[in-house]
Amino acid sequence: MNTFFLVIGIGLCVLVFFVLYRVVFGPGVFNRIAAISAIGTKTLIIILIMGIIYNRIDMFVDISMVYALLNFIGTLAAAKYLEIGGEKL
Amino acid sequence: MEVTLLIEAMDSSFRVLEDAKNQAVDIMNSAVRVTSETRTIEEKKLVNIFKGAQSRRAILQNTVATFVILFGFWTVLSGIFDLFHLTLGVICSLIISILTHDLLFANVRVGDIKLTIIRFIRYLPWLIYQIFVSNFYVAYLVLSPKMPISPQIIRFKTKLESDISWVVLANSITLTPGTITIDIKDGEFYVHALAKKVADDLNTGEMEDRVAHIFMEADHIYVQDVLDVAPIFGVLRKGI
Amino acid sequence: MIRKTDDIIIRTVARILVPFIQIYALYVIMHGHYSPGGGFQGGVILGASIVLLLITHGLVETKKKIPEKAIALFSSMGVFIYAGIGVLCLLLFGNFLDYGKLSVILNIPPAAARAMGILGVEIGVSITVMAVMISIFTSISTAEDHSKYDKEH
Amino acid sequence: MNTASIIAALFIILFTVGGLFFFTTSTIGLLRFPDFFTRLHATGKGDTLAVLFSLIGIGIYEGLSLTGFKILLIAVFMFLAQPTATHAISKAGMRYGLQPWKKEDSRK
Repeated sequence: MNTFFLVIGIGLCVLVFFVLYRVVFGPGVFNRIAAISAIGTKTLIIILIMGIIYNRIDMFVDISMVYALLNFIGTLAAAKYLEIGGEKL
Repeated sequence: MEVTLLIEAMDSSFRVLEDAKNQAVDIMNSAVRVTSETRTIEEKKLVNIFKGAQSRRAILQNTVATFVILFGFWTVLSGIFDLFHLTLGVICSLIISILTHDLLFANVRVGDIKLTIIRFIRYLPWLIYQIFVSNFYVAYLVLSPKMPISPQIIRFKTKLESDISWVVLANSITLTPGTITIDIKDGEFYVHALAKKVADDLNTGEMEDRVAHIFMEADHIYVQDVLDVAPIFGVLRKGI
Repeated sequence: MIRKTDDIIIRTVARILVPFIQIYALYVIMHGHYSPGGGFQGGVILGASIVLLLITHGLVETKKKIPEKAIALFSSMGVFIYAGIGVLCLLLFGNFLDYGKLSVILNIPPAAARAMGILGVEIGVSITVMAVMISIFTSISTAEDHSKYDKEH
Repeated sequence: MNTASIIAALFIILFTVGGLFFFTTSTIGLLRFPDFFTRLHATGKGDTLAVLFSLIGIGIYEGLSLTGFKILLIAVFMFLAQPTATHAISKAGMRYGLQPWKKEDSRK
Protein backbone atom coordinates (compact mmCIF):
# COMPACT_ATOMS: atom_id res chain seq x y z
CA MET A 1 0.00 0.00 0.00
CA ASN A 2 2.87 2.35 0.75
CA THR A 3 4.13 2.10 -2.81
CA PHE A 4 0.70 2.96 -4.13
CA PHE A 5 0.51 6.09 -1.99
CA LEU A 6 4.06 6.98 -3.01
CA VAL A 7 3.02 6.85 -6.67
CA ILE A 8 -0.02 9.04 -5.97
CA GLY A 9 2.19 11.53 -4.12
CA ILE A 10 4.69 11.69 -6.96
CA GLY A 11 1.83 12.24 -9.41
CA LEU A 12 0.59 15.16 -7.29
CA CYS A 13 4.11 16.63 -7.22
CA VAL A 14 4.26 16.48 -11.02
CA LEU A 15 0.89 18.25 -11.16
CA VAL A 16 2.25 20.97 -8.87
CA PHE A 17 5.02 21.56 -11.38
CA PHE A 18 2.44 22.00 -14.15
CA VAL A 19 0.51 24.51 -12.03
CA LEU A 20 3.77 26.31 -11.39
CA TYR A 21 3.68 27.30 -15.06
CA ARG A 22 0.65 29.50 -14.32
CA VAL A 23 2.37 30.98 -11.29
CA VAL A 24 5.44 31.99 -13.28
CA PHE A 25 3.98 32.94 -16.68
CA GLY A 26 0.32 33.51 -15.89
CA PRO A 27 -0.78 36.87 -17.23
CA GLY A 28 -1.65 39.14 -14.37
CA VAL A 29 -1.57 38.73 -10.63
CA PHE A 30 -5.02 37.16 -10.32
CA ASN A 31 -4.07 34.10 -12.34
CA ARG A 32 -1.07 33.72 -10.08
CA ILE A 33 -3.18 33.83 -6.92
CA ALA A 34 -5.64 31.28 -8.30
CA ALA A 35 -2.74 29.00 -9.19
CA ILE A 36 -1.14 29.39 -5.77
CA SER A 37 -4.43 28.49 -4.11
CA ALA A 38 -4.61 25.38 -6.30
CA ILE A 39 -1.06 24.45 -5.28
CA GLY A 40 -2.11 24.82 -1.64
CA THR A 41 -4.91 22.28 -1.98
CA LYS A 42 -2.58 19.81 -3.65
CA THR A 43 0.03 20.31 -0.94
CA LEU A 44 -2.57 19.43 1.68
CA ILE A 45 -2.99 15.98 0.19
CA ILE A 46 0.76 15.58 -0.32
CA ILE A 47 1.33 16.26 3.40
CA LEU A 48 -1.22 13.60 4.35
CA ILE A 49 0.41 11.10 2.00
CA MET A 50 3.79 11.87 3.54
CA GLY A 51 2.22 11.09 6.89
CA ILE A 52 1.09 7.69 5.62
CA ILE A 53 4.54 6.93 4.23
CA TYR A 54 6.30 7.91 7.47
CA ASN A 55 3.63 6.08 9.53
CA ARG A 56 2.95 9.21 11.61
CA ILE A 57 -0.34 10.35 10.12
CA ASP A 58 -1.65 11.45 13.55
CA MET A 59 0.99 14.22 13.51
CA PHE A 60 0.78 15.13 9.84
CA VAL A 61 -2.99 15.57 9.90
CA ASP A 62 -2.56 18.56 12.23
CA ILE A 63 0.00 20.12 9.91
CA SER A 64 -2.25 19.60 6.93
CA MET A 65 -5.17 21.27 8.71
CA VAL A 66 -3.05 24.29 9.56
CA TYR A 67 -1.93 24.43 5.94
CA ALA A 68 -5.53 24.45 4.71
CA LEU A 69 -6.36 27.21 7.17
CA LEU A 70 -3.45 29.47 6.27
CA ASN A 71 -4.06 28.89 2.56
CA PHE A 72 -7.65 30.09 2.97
CA ILE A 73 -6.74 33.15 5.02
CA GLY A 74 -3.90 34.04 2.65
CA THR A 75 -6.18 33.85 -0.38
CA LEU A 76 -8.79 36.04 1.29
CA ALA A 77 -6.19 38.61 2.32
CA ALA A 78 -4.68 38.75 -1.18
CA ALA A 79 -8.14 39.10 -2.73
CA LYS A 80 -9.05 41.92 -0.38
CA TYR A 81 -5.72 43.65 -1.00
CA LEU A 82 -6.09 43.56 -4.77
CA GLU A 83 -9.77 44.43 -4.86
CA ILE A 84 -9.17 48.09 -4.13
CA GLY A 85 -6.11 48.34 -6.32
CA GLY A 86 -3.59 47.62 -3.62
CA GLU A 87 -3.37 51.15 -2.28
CA LYS A 88 -5.50 51.08 0.86
CA LEU A 89 -6.16 47.76 2.48
CA MET B 1 -75.50 105.45 21.56
CA GLU B 2 -76.48 103.12 24.32
CA VAL B 3 -76.87 100.35 21.88
CA THR B 4 -73.27 100.75 20.66
CA LEU B 5 -72.04 100.92 24.26
CA LEU B 6 -73.95 97.78 25.03
CA ILE B 7 -72.50 96.05 22.00
CA GLU B 8 -68.97 97.10 22.95
CA ALA B 9 -69.50 95.83 26.49
CA MET B 10 -70.80 92.59 25.11
CA ASP B 11 -67.81 92.40 22.78
CA SER B 12 -65.27 93.01 25.52
CA SER B 13 -66.95 90.54 27.84
CA PHE B 14 -66.94 87.95 25.08
CA ARG B 15 -63.25 88.68 24.47
CA VAL B 16 -62.47 88.20 28.16
CA LEU B 17 -64.38 84.98 28.14
CA GLU B 18 -62.56 83.85 25.00
CA ASP B 19 -59.19 84.65 26.56
CA ALA B 20 -60.07 82.78 29.69
CA LYS B 21 -61.19 79.81 27.64
CA ASN B 22 -57.99 79.87 25.58
CA GLN B 23 -55.88 80.04 28.70
CA ALA B 24 -57.77 77.16 30.20
CA VAL B 25 -57.33 75.11 27.02
CA ASP B 26 -53.62 75.98 26.97
CA ILE B 27 -53.22 74.89 30.56
CA MET B 28 -55.11 71.69 29.89
CA ASN B 29 -53.03 71.01 26.79
CA SER B 30 -49.76 71.61 28.55
CA ALA B 31 -50.87 69.38 31.40
CA VAL B 32 -51.75 66.63 28.96
CA ARG B 33 -48.44 67.12 27.17
CA VAL B 34 -46.45 66.97 30.37
CA THR B 35 -48.19 63.81 31.50
CA SER B 36 -47.77 62.20 28.10
CA GLU B 37 -44.11 63.18 28.04
CA THR B 38 -43.52 61.73 31.43
CA ARG B 39 -45.41 58.65 30.37
CA THR B 40 -43.34 58.21 27.21
CA ILE B 41 -40.15 58.74 29.17
CA GLU B 42 -41.21 56.14 31.67
CA GLU B 43 -42.24 53.79 28.92
CA LYS B 44 -38.89 54.29 27.23
CA LYS B 45 -37.13 53.55 30.50
CA LEU B 46 -39.17 50.40 30.91
CA VAL B 47 -38.50 49.34 27.34
CA ASN B 48 -34.80 50.00 27.81
CA ILE B 49 -34.70 47.98 31.00
CA PHE B 50 -36.61 45.18 29.30
CA LYS B 51 -34.36 45.30 26.24
CA GLY B 52 -31.25 45.32 28.38
CA ALA B 53 -32.45 42.29 30.27
CA GLN B 54 -33.34 40.61 27.02
CA SER B 55 -30.00 41.33 25.37
CA ARG B 56 -28.13 40.28 28.48
CA ARG B 57 -30.11 37.06 28.48
CA ALA B 58 -29.37 36.59 24.79
CA ILE B 59 -25.65 37.16 25.40
CA LEU B 60 -25.68 34.61 28.20
CA GLN B 61 -27.51 32.10 26.03
CA ASN B 62 -25.12 32.63 23.13
CA THR B 63 -22.09 32.30 25.40
CA VAL B 64 -23.35 29.06 26.90
CA ALA B 65 -24.22 27.60 23.49
CA THR B 66 -20.82 28.60 22.06
CA PHE B 67 -19.12 27.12 25.12
CA VAL B 68 -20.87 23.77 24.71
CA ILE B 69 -20.05 23.56 21.00
CA LEU B 70 -16.41 24.57 21.50
CA PHE B 71 -15.93 22.16 24.38
CA GLY B 72 -17.30 19.31 22.28
CA PHE B 73 -14.91 20.30 19.50
CA TRP B 74 -12.02 20.38 21.99
CA THR B 75 -12.69 16.91 23.37
CA VAL B 76 -12.90 15.52 19.85
CA LEU B 77 -9.62 17.18 18.87
CA SER B 78 -7.79 16.30 22.05
CA GLY B 79 -8.74 12.65 22.47
CA ILE B 80 -7.18 12.56 25.95
CA PHE B 81 -9.77 12.27 28.68
CA ASP B 82 -7.82 12.77 31.92
CA LEU B 83 -8.70 15.47 34.43
CA PHE B 84 -5.85 17.82 33.54
CA HIS B 85 -6.65 18.07 29.83
CA LEU B 86 -10.40 18.35 30.42
CA THR B 87 -9.78 21.24 32.83
CA LEU B 88 -7.58 22.89 30.22
CA GLY B 89 -10.39 22.40 27.71
CA VAL B 90 -12.95 24.03 29.99
CA ILE B 91 -10.68 27.03 30.56
CA CYS B 92 -9.82 27.45 26.87
CA SER B 93 -13.38 27.14 25.60
CA LEU B 94 -14.57 29.52 28.34
CA ILE B 95 -12.06 32.19 27.26
CA ILE B 96 -12.99 31.87 23.60
CA SER B 97 -16.73 31.71 24.16
CA ILE B 98 -16.58 34.93 26.19
CA LEU B 99 -14.44 36.55 23.50
CA THR B 100 -16.52 35.48 20.50
CA HIS B 101 -20.05 35.01 21.81
CA ASP B 102 -21.50 37.38 19.20
CA LEU B 103 -19.85 35.73 16.21
CA LEU B 104 -21.25 32.23 15.99
CA PHE B 105 -24.89 33.06 16.64
CA ALA B 106 -25.33 36.49 15.07
CA ASN B 107 -28.53 37.05 13.06
CA VAL B 108 -30.06 33.73 13.94
CA ARG B 109 -33.70 33.70 12.89
CA VAL B 110 -36.07 32.40 15.48
CA GLY B 111 -37.35 29.13 14.17
CA ASP B 112 -37.19 25.42 14.44
CA ILE B 113 -33.45 24.85 14.55
CA LYS B 114 -33.71 21.08 14.80
CA LEU B 115 -35.85 20.89 11.66
CA THR B 116 -33.42 23.20 9.83
CA ILE B 117 -30.49 20.95 10.65
CA ILE B 118 -32.38 17.82 9.55
CA ARG B 119 -33.39 19.48 6.29
CA PHE B 120 -29.82 20.68 5.71
CA ILE B 121 -28.48 17.16 6.15
CA ARG B 122 -31.10 15.93 3.69
CA TYR B 123 -29.96 18.64 1.26
CA LEU B 124 -26.32 17.48 1.32
CA PRO B 125 -26.63 14.29 -0.81
CA TRP B 126 -28.30 16.24 -3.60
CA LEU B 127 -25.51 18.83 -3.40
CA ILE B 128 -22.80 16.16 -3.56
CA TYR B 129 -24.54 14.60 -6.55
CA GLN B 130 -24.57 18.01 -8.22
CA ILE B 131 -20.85 18.42 -7.49
CA PHE B 132 -20.23 15.06 -9.18
CA VAL B 133 -22.15 16.17 -12.24
CA SER B 134 -20.33 19.50 -12.26
CA ASN B 135 -16.92 17.88 -12.13
CA PHE B 136 -17.66 15.46 -14.92
CA TYR B 137 -19.00 18.37 -16.94
CA VAL B 138 -15.83 20.43 -16.36
CA ALA B 139 -13.68 17.38 -17.09
CA TYR B 140 -15.57 16.88 -20.36
CA LEU B 141 -15.03 20.53 -21.28
CA VAL B 142 -11.36 20.37 -20.41
CA LEU B 143 -10.61 17.17 -22.24
CA SER B 144 -12.66 17.80 -25.38
CA PRO B 145 -10.35 19.21 -28.07
CA LYS B 146 -12.69 21.95 -29.31
CA MET B 147 -13.66 23.18 -25.83
CA PRO B 148 -17.30 24.18 -26.48
CA ILE B 149 -17.67 27.03 -24.01
CA SER B 150 -19.48 30.33 -24.36
CA PRO B 151 -19.14 32.17 -21.05
CA GLN B 152 -21.77 34.67 -20.02
CA ILE B 153 -22.78 36.59 -16.95
CA ILE B 154 -26.37 36.33 -15.77
CA ARG B 155 -28.20 38.19 -13.03
CA PHE B 156 -31.16 37.07 -11.01
CA LYS B 157 -32.97 38.45 -8.02
CA THR B 158 -33.55 36.20 -5.07
CA LYS B 159 -36.26 36.43 -2.45
CA LEU B 160 -34.23 34.69 0.26
CA GLU B 161 -33.92 36.89 3.31
CA SER B 162 -31.38 35.81 5.90
CA ASP B 163 -27.64 36.03 5.32
CA ILE B 164 -26.97 32.38 6.10
CA SER B 165 -29.35 31.24 3.36
CA TRP B 166 -27.63 33.62 0.93
CA VAL B 167 -24.31 32.05 1.84
CA VAL B 168 -25.62 28.52 1.36
CA LEU B 169 -27.14 29.45 -1.99
CA ALA B 170 -24.01 31.27 -3.20
CA ASN B 171 -21.66 28.47 -2.21
CA SER B 172 -23.97 25.88 -3.74
CA ILE B 173 -24.02 27.86 -6.98
CA THR B 174 -20.23 27.97 -6.96
CA LEU B 175 -20.01 24.22 -6.42
CA THR B 176 -22.57 23.13 -9.00
CA PRO B 177 -22.12 22.72 -12.75
CA GLY B 178 -20.32 25.51 -14.54
CA THR B 179 -21.41 28.50 -12.46
CA ILE B 180 -19.57 30.84 -10.09
CA THR B 181 -21.15 33.50 -7.91
CA ILE B 182 -19.27 36.70 -8.63
CA ASP B 183 -21.11 39.23 -6.53
CA ILE B 184 -24.20 39.85 -4.46
CA LYS B 185 -25.64 43.35 -4.52
CA ASP B 186 -28.98 44.23 -2.90
CA GLY B 187 -30.30 40.69 -3.18
CA GLU B 188 -29.18 40.30 -6.80
CA PHE B 189 -26.82 37.49 -7.64
CA TYR B 190 -24.31 37.99 -10.46
CA VAL B 191 -23.33 34.57 -11.76
CA HIS B 192 -20.64 33.69 -14.28
CA ALA B 193 -21.77 30.66 -16.31
CA LEU B 194 -19.64 28.57 -18.63
CA ALA B 195 -22.34 27.82 -21.20
CA LYS B 196 -25.90 28.66 -22.04
CA LYS B 197 -27.21 25.22 -21.04
CA VAL B 198 -25.83 25.67 -17.53
CA ALA B 199 -27.36 29.11 -17.17
CA ASP B 200 -30.74 27.72 -18.19
CA ASP B 201 -30.38 25.00 -15.58
CA LEU B 202 -29.88 27.66 -12.94
CA ASN B 203 -32.94 29.54 -14.14
CA THR B 204 -35.29 26.72 -13.27
CA GLY B 205 -34.75 27.86 -9.70
CA GLU B 206 -34.62 24.36 -8.28
CA MET B 207 -31.65 25.09 -6.05
CA GLU B 208 -33.20 28.26 -4.71
CA ASP B 209 -36.38 26.37 -3.89
CA ARG B 210 -34.40 23.78 -2.02
CA VAL B 211 -32.46 26.37 -0.02
CA ALA B 212 -35.69 28.21 0.77
CA HIS B 213 -37.15 24.91 1.91
CA ILE B 214 -34.23 24.38 4.32
CA PHE B 215 -34.53 27.74 6.00
CA MET B 216 -38.35 27.87 5.78
CA GLU B 217 -38.48 31.10 3.82
CA ALA B 218 -41.09 32.56 1.54
CA ASP B 219 -41.63 31.50 -2.04
CA HIS B 220 -39.46 33.38 -4.41
CA ILE B 221 -39.83 35.21 -7.67
CA TYR B 222 -36.81 35.91 -9.77
CA VAL B 223 -36.03 38.30 -12.57
CA GLN B 224 -33.41 37.09 -14.93
CA ASP B 225 -31.76 38.46 -18.02
CA VAL B 226 -28.54 37.91 -19.86
CA LEU B 227 -26.38 40.95 -19.44
CA ASP B 228 -23.80 42.76 -21.42
CA VAL B 229 -20.56 43.18 -19.54
CA ALA B 230 -20.26 46.95 -19.58
CA PRO B 231 -23.27 47.90 -17.40
CA ILE B 232 -22.25 45.38 -14.77
CA PHE B 233 -18.94 47.12 -14.43
CA GLY B 234 -20.83 50.33 -13.75
CA VAL B 235 -22.92 48.71 -11.03
CA LEU B 236 -20.04 46.90 -9.40
CA ARG B 237 -17.57 49.75 -9.52
CA LYS B 238 -20.05 52.09 -7.89
CA GLY B 239 -19.78 50.04 -4.74
CA ILE B 240 -16.14 50.84 -4.17
CA MET C 1 -6.98 51.71 7.01
CA ILE C 2 -8.82 48.42 7.19
CA ARG C 3 -12.44 48.68 6.19
CA LYS C 4 -15.25 46.24 6.69
CA THR C 5 -15.79 44.12 3.63
CA ASP C 6 -19.18 44.58 1.98
CA ASP C 7 -19.37 40.95 0.95
CA ILE C 8 -21.90 39.02 2.98
CA ILE C 9 -20.55 35.59 2.03
CA ILE C 10 -17.01 36.23 3.20
CA ARG C 11 -18.22 37.93 6.36
CA THR C 12 -20.55 35.11 7.33
CA VAL C 13 -18.06 32.34 6.63
CA ALA C 14 -15.36 34.15 8.60
CA ARG C 15 -17.79 34.73 11.47
CA ILE C 16 -18.57 31.03 11.66
CA LEU C 17 -14.93 29.90 11.30
CA VAL C 18 -13.18 32.24 13.76
CA PRO C 19 -14.20 30.53 17.06
CA PHE C 20 -13.22 27.11 15.73
CA ILE C 21 -9.87 28.39 14.47
CA GLN C 22 -9.17 29.87 17.89
CA ILE C 23 -10.04 26.70 19.80
CA TYR C 24 -7.86 24.78 17.34
CA ALA C 25 -4.99 27.17 18.04
CA LEU C 26 -5.37 26.65 21.77
CA TYR C 27 -5.41 22.88 21.16
CA VAL C 28 -2.12 23.19 19.28
CA ILE C 29 -0.62 25.19 22.13
CA MET C 30 -1.78 22.89 24.92
CA HIS C 31 -0.85 19.62 23.19
CA GLY C 32 2.58 20.76 22.11
CA HIS C 33 4.26 17.77 23.74
CA TYR C 34 2.12 15.09 22.02
CA SER C 35 1.73 16.45 18.51
CA PRO C 36 3.63 18.86 16.29
CA GLY C 37 3.23 22.46 17.24
CA GLY C 38 3.55 24.25 20.50
CA GLY C 39 3.85 27.86 21.46
CA PHE C 40 5.01 29.49 18.25
CA GLN C 41 2.69 27.63 15.87
CA GLY C 42 -0.33 28.04 18.08
CA GLY C 43 0.42 31.73 18.45
CA VAL C 44 0.62 32.10 14.68
CA ILE C 45 -2.78 30.42 14.23
CA LEU C 46 -4.30 32.65 16.92
CA GLY C 47 -2.83 35.70 15.20
CA ALA C 48 -4.13 34.47 11.85
CA SER C 49 -7.64 34.13 13.26
CA ILE C 50 -7.52 37.74 14.46
CA VAL C 51 -6.15 38.82 11.07
CA LEU C 52 -9.10 37.04 9.44
CA LEU C 53 -11.42 39.00 11.72
CA LEU C 54 -9.57 42.22 10.82
CA ILE C 55 -9.82 41.79 7.06
CA THR C 56 -13.47 40.77 7.17
CA HIS C 57 -14.97 42.87 9.96
CA GLY C 58 -12.72 45.91 9.83
CA LEU C 59 -10.53 47.61 12.39
CA VAL C 60 -13.29 49.26 14.44
CA GLU C 61 -15.17 46.08 15.34
CA THR C 62 -11.98 44.20 16.09
CA LYS C 63 -10.79 46.98 18.38
CA LYS C 64 -13.97 46.50 20.40
CA LYS C 65 -12.96 42.90 21.04
CA ILE C 66 -9.22 43.38 21.51
CA PRO C 67 -8.19 46.97 22.23
CA GLU C 68 -4.79 48.31 21.23
CA LYS C 69 -3.67 48.59 24.84
CA ALA C 70 -4.43 44.93 25.45
CA ILE C 71 -2.27 43.92 22.49
CA ALA C 72 0.64 46.02 23.76
CA LEU C 73 0.16 44.51 27.21
CA PHE C 74 0.03 40.96 25.84
CA SER C 75 3.19 41.35 23.80
CA SER C 76 5.17 42.20 26.93
CA MET C 77 3.25 39.85 29.22
CA GLY C 78 4.30 36.79 27.23
CA VAL C 79 7.95 37.65 27.61
CA PHE C 80 7.34 38.29 31.30
CA ILE C 81 5.80 34.83 31.76
CA TYR C 82 8.70 33.18 29.91
CA ALA C 83 11.42 35.03 31.79
CA GLY C 84 9.52 34.78 35.06
CA ILE C 85 9.45 31.00 34.96
CA GLY C 86 13.15 30.99 34.06
CA VAL C 87 14.11 33.31 36.90
CA LEU C 88 11.90 31.39 39.33
CA CYS C 89 13.99 28.31 38.58
CA LEU C 90 17.13 30.36 39.19
CA LEU C 91 15.79 31.47 42.57
CA LEU C 92 15.18 27.82 43.51
CA PHE C 93 18.92 27.11 43.06
CA GLY C 94 18.57 25.59 39.58
CA ASN C 95 19.69 26.68 36.14
CA PHE C 96 17.70 29.10 34.00
CA LEU C 97 14.52 27.26 32.87
CA ASP C 98 15.41 24.23 35.00
CA TYR C 99 11.79 23.13 35.39
CA GLY C 100 12.50 20.22 37.71
CA LYS C 101 13.08 22.63 40.58
CA LEU C 102 9.49 23.89 40.32
CA SER C 103 8.36 20.69 42.04
CA VAL C 104 9.15 22.35 45.39
CA ILE C 105 6.55 25.09 44.88
CA LEU C 106 3.91 23.11 43.01
CA ASN C 107 4.18 20.17 45.39
CA ILE C 108 4.25 17.56 42.60
CA PRO C 109 6.96 15.13 41.40
CA PRO C 110 9.72 16.61 39.17
CA ALA C 111 8.51 14.94 35.96
CA ALA C 112 5.06 16.53 36.29
CA ALA C 113 6.70 19.82 37.25
CA ARG C 114 8.71 19.73 34.01
CA ALA C 115 5.51 19.26 31.99
CA MET C 116 3.85 22.18 33.78
CA GLY C 117 6.89 24.41 33.29
CA ILE C 118 7.05 23.68 29.57
CA LEU C 119 3.32 24.38 29.27
CA GLY C 120 3.75 27.75 31.00
CA VAL C 121 6.64 28.72 28.75
CA GLU C 122 4.66 27.74 25.67
CA ILE C 123 1.70 29.84 26.78
CA GLY C 124 4.02 32.82 27.22
CA VAL C 125 5.57 32.33 23.78
CA SER C 126 2.18 32.00 22.10
CA ILE C 127 0.79 35.16 23.71
CA THR C 128 3.79 37.18 22.57
CA VAL C 129 3.72 35.77 19.04
CA MET C 130 0.01 36.50 18.66
CA ALA C 131 0.25 40.05 19.96
CA VAL C 132 3.32 40.93 17.90
CA MET C 133 1.76 39.48 14.75
CA ILE C 134 -1.43 41.50 15.18
CA SER C 135 0.42 44.70 16.00
CA ILE C 136 2.68 44.31 12.94
CA PHE C 137 -0.35 43.74 10.72
CA THR C 138 -2.29 46.73 12.04
CA SER C 139 0.78 48.98 11.97
CA ILE C 140 1.55 48.17 8.34
CA SER C 141 -2.01 48.37 7.10
CA THR C 142 -2.93 51.59 8.89
CA ALA C 143 0.49 53.21 8.37
CA GLU C 144 0.42 53.91 12.14
CA ASP C 145 -2.25 56.53 11.66
CA HIS C 146 -4.54 55.57 14.51
CA SER C 147 -5.17 59.04 15.91
CA LYS C 148 -6.92 60.37 12.83
CA TYR C 149 -8.88 57.18 12.53
CA ASP C 150 -10.09 57.32 16.10
CA LYS C 151 -11.39 60.87 15.65
CA GLU C 152 -13.38 59.96 12.55
CA HIS C 153 -15.25 57.20 14.28
CA MET D 1 -5.58 -11.08 3.48
CA ASN D 2 -9.28 -11.64 3.97
CA THR D 3 -12.08 -10.37 1.74
CA ALA D 4 -12.93 -7.33 3.87
CA SER D 5 -9.44 -5.90 3.64
CA ILE D 6 -9.34 -6.55 -0.10
CA ILE D 7 -12.61 -4.68 -0.58
CA ALA D 8 -11.28 -1.84 1.59
CA ALA D 9 -8.09 -1.71 -0.49
CA LEU D 10 -10.17 -1.59 -3.67
CA PHE D 11 -12.16 1.34 -2.31
CA ILE D 12 -8.99 3.15 -1.25
CA ILE D 13 -7.49 2.72 -4.71
CA LEU D 14 -10.74 3.78 -6.39
CA PHE D 15 -11.14 6.96 -4.37
CA THR D 16 -7.50 8.03 -4.38
CA VAL D 17 -7.11 7.48 -8.11
CA GLY D 18 -10.37 9.35 -8.63
CA GLY D 19 -8.94 12.23 -6.64
CA LEU D 20 -5.78 12.21 -8.73
CA PHE D 21 -7.89 12.17 -11.91
CA PHE D 22 -9.87 15.24 -10.86
CA PHE D 23 -6.68 17.01 -9.77
CA THR D 24 -5.34 16.31 -13.25
CA THR D 25 -8.41 17.68 -14.99
CA SER D 26 -8.38 20.80 -12.86
CA THR D 27 -4.71 21.34 -13.66
CA ILE D 28 -5.29 20.86 -17.39
CA GLY D 29 -8.21 23.24 -17.15
CA LEU D 30 -6.05 25.81 -15.40
CA LEU D 31 -3.57 25.58 -18.25
CA ARG D 32 -6.03 25.37 -21.17
CA PHE D 33 -8.93 27.70 -20.42
CA PRO D 34 -8.78 31.11 -22.08
CA ASP D 35 -9.25 33.59 -19.24
CA PHE D 36 -9.21 34.10 -15.50
CA PHE D 37 -12.87 33.37 -14.75
CA THR D 38 -13.04 30.17 -16.74
CA ARG D 39 -9.83 29.01 -15.07
CA LEU D 40 -11.51 29.55 -11.71
CA HIS D 41 -14.23 27.14 -12.85
CA ALA D 42 -11.56 24.48 -13.24
CA THR D 43 -9.76 25.02 -9.93
CA GLY D 44 -12.69 25.93 -7.70
CA LYS D 45 -14.77 22.87 -8.51
CA GLY D 46 -12.16 20.33 -9.52
CA ASP D 47 -10.06 20.80 -6.42
CA THR D 48 -13.03 20.55 -4.07
CA LEU D 49 -14.15 17.16 -5.35
CA ALA D 50 -10.55 15.94 -5.74
CA VAL D 51 -9.75 16.83 -2.12
CA LEU D 52 -12.96 15.14 -1.01
CA PHE D 53 -12.08 11.96 -2.93
CA SER D 54 -8.50 11.83 -1.68
CA LEU D 55 -9.60 12.45 1.89
CA ILE D 56 -12.20 9.67 1.68
CA GLY D 57 -9.53 7.33 0.38
CA ILE D 58 -7.06 8.23 3.12
CA GLY D 59 -9.85 8.11 5.71
CA ILE D 60 -10.76 4.54 4.75
CA TYR D 61 -7.07 3.62 4.98
CA GLU D 62 -6.90 5.18 8.44
CA GLY D 63 -10.14 3.64 9.68
CA LEU D 64 -12.42 4.80 12.47
CA SER D 65 -10.15 6.70 14.83
CA LEU D 66 -9.31 10.18 16.03
CA THR D 67 -7.21 10.80 12.94
CA GLY D 68 -10.07 9.68 10.72
CA PHE D 69 -12.31 12.22 12.40
CA LYS D 70 -9.74 14.96 11.89
CA ILE D 71 -9.58 14.06 8.20
CA LEU D 72 -13.36 14.44 8.10
CA LEU D 73 -12.94 17.87 9.73
CA ILE D 74 -10.51 18.89 6.99
CA ALA D 75 -13.07 17.81 4.38
CA VAL D 76 -15.81 19.90 6.03
CA PHE D 77 -13.47 22.88 6.25
CA MET D 78 -12.50 22.58 2.59
CA PHE D 79 -16.18 22.45 1.63
CA LEU D 80 -16.77 25.72 3.43
CA ALA D 81 -13.53 27.44 2.46
CA GLN D 82 -12.94 26.53 -1.19
CA PRO D 83 -16.10 28.11 -2.67
CA THR D 84 -15.61 31.16 -0.48
CA ALA D 85 -12.03 31.64 -1.62
CA THR D 86 -13.07 31.17 -5.26
CA HIS D 87 -15.81 33.74 -4.83
CA ALA D 88 -13.43 36.19 -3.15
CA ILE D 89 -10.86 36.00 -5.95
CA SER D 90 -13.47 36.24 -8.71
CA LYS D 91 -15.11 39.26 -7.10
CA ALA D 92 -11.74 40.95 -6.66
CA GLY D 93 -10.91 40.31 -10.31
CA MET D 94 -14.25 41.70 -11.45
CA ARG D 95 -13.88 44.86 -9.38
CA TYR D 96 -10.28 45.27 -10.46
CA GLY D 97 -11.52 45.41 -14.05
CA LEU D 98 -10.67 42.12 -15.69
CA GLN D 99 -12.77 41.61 -18.83
CA PRO D 100 -14.44 38.19 -19.06
CA TRP D 101 -13.62 36.25 -22.21
CA LYS D 102 -16.46 35.85 -24.71
CA LYS D 103 -16.93 33.38 -27.47
CA GLU D 104 -16.81 36.12 -30.09
CA ASP D 105 -13.24 36.95 -29.09
CA SER D 106 -11.91 33.68 -30.48
CA ARG D 107 -13.59 34.13 -33.87
CA LYS D 108 -11.96 37.46 -34.63
